[in-house]
Amino acid sequence: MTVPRTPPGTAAFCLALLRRQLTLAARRPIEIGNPLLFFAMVVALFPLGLGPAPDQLAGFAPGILWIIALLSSLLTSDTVFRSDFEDGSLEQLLLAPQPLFMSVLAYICAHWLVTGLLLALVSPLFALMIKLPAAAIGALVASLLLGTAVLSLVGGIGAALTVGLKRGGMLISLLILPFYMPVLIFGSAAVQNATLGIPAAPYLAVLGALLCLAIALAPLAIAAGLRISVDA
Amino acid sequence: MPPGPGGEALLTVAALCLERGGRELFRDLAFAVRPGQLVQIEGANGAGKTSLLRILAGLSRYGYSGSVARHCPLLYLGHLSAVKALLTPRENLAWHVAGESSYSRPQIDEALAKVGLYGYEDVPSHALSAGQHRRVNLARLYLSQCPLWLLDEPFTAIDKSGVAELELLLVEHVRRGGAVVLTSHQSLQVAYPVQILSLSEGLAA
Amino acid sequence: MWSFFHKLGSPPWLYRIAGTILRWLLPITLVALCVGMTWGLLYTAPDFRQGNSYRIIYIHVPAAVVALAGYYVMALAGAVSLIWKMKMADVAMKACAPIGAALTFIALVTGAIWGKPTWGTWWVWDARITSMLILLFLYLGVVALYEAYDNKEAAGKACAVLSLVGMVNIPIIYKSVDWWYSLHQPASIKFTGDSTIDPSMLYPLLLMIAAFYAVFTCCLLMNMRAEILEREARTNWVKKLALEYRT
Amino acid sequence: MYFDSVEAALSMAGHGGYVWSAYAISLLVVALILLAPRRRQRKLLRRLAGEQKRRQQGHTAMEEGI
Repeated sequence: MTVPRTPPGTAAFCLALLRRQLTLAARRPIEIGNPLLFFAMVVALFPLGLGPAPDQLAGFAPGILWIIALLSSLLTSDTVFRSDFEDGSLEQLLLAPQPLFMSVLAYICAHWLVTGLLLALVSPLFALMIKLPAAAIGALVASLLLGTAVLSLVGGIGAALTVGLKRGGMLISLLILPFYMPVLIFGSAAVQNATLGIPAAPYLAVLGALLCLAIALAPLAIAAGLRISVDA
Repeated sequence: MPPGPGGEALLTVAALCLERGGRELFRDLAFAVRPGQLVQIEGANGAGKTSLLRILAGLSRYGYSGSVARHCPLLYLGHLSAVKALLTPRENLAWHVAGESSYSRPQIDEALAKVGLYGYEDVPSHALSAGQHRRVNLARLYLSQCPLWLLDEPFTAIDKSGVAELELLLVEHVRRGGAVVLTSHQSLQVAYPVQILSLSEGLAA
Repeated sequence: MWSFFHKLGSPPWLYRIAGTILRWLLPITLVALCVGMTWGLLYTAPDFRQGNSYRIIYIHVPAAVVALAGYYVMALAGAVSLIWKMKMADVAMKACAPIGAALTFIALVTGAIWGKPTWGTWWVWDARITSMLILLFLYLGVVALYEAYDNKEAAGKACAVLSLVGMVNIPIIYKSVDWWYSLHQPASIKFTGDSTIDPSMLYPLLLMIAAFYAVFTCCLLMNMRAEILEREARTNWVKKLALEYRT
Repeated sequence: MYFDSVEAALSMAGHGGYVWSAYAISLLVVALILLAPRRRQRKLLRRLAGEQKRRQQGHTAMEEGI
């Protein structure tokens, strides 16, 4: 008889999950590149639609950058659980002895690392392209770092609720876009303020508060949504 | 003589009724699974075998009435193999989402060798066949320490020798004091008493 | 007490009691609605600033108030259905969404019509109107999610989760939209001071709010009755009911 | 009544169109949401009654040995 093995602790399990998700993402680099490419292309659309006048672009830049970041996060959130649902991994995850709350956080964290974090890091490049004043770039990166994490968490709720549906793609946008609005308001306000030379810190603080709330509550909804989707 | 079933129940089911689409699949199902029991669920297509197994595993949480009590960790293998095509068999087992245990590399390699995947440890799974995917999944049985196994059609897409090995493994598991509940269309060729749970008649001895 | 809850979970009992309540509530609702509307339309003095167009307040405000309250009713029913697995709470939750969406729609349309003579434009990105628009999206999201599921029991649970998420989010959305509006508010548009409302205008407003609550309740009960029948279509009591209906 | 005549009530000093159309649309929507469940219920009951009628006919047909 072999020595009985105990299940790994929650932290170890979540780290393994995180590593698994990141490895999966790294093996399909095009999926990581897609949101960034989307970001670049939509940024190019705005001068075409609004005209190339730098002043005009600069005025809209905070809102434009934030809306594109929001859309690229939205477009990728559908995939967070889908492949795991289709190959049966999700069932196994639900049966794991570790709390689902934490494992779901690991999934969302992996999603944020390959979308939100990268978006925030490359955003200064696009910001310069549409003439965002250089003074606001710090605020842009900081607000995107905080805000996209909230977007990933909220997007996870939509993903969990629609993962069992064959045509979930459009539905997920209808479900979660209303919940994205506060993040958009505070995120773009932070950047807007920075362009005017007003401190952006208060809005970043609000985004941080939203993030805390989302970390505390969103995994509950995601876990419930996954249980329903696997059962349906 | 194999050790007879006995000891504390690993799983108890009471007054279980299931209705799907206005049709009653089973009603007032009551049984207990004890260490040393090898239970095969039988029934025609659509009799509710998979539904019952999912209820036992805890994946189905509503739509039925009655109670299911699980007293030990369990391992559930469903229709889907839960094998990620982008990961190698070794990675699939090392980072398995079921979170049963953290296995060492030799343990994983040994289990993979036992299911006939020696030499395939580092091949990306998308290069493997459907049967090999099933085998990666079955390797979990060699690693598992869970006393209770719930297996949904474990013999699907497995070749003849694989079936024989799997049957041996199941018997070994129940002899060690584990229990197995499985659904299958073929009858088991094992030197061990198999209890048949027929979904039209209730539990037969 | 417990037996009452037990009865609430019983479809035939709920169906019957809802019918009894409706027999009384429906006429009262219609009378209150007619009286309130006539009162507001014909028997109150016009506002000294907005003239007669302010009479729209007697439907705009009640619709908005009840639409918002309806979301909370829906979310609470969803919570009950998730926590206690009560099927009838599921039914109630599902029945709320279309009514809430319709009331939100009324509030938005009357708001737009009111805006034309008051602000000179049909649509203003005002904090409250924007919030109502988002509320409409939230309701439609619930309806869309319910329709997308084939398994109606799972659909109920999924919508319950979604409406609970919405309940947590509504205050955040409202506050953020409010704040966003104060940030961008052009100085020219400001239509509500801290003026107190005259009692002669307040009483019909209160009556209309009560009437809209009653409309909501009636619709809720009727929707629930229809939904119960649909879900219980194979049971004997519904078959008996169908027989009685034929004769 | 506040207004002197029906015409005055209809025109409401120029705002009549807005006020009356707002009330009309609201009444229409309220009527719709009040009638929709009733229609749904009637339709369902009629369908169920029809099903039973068919089944009864089937039974009598069998009893008569046709």
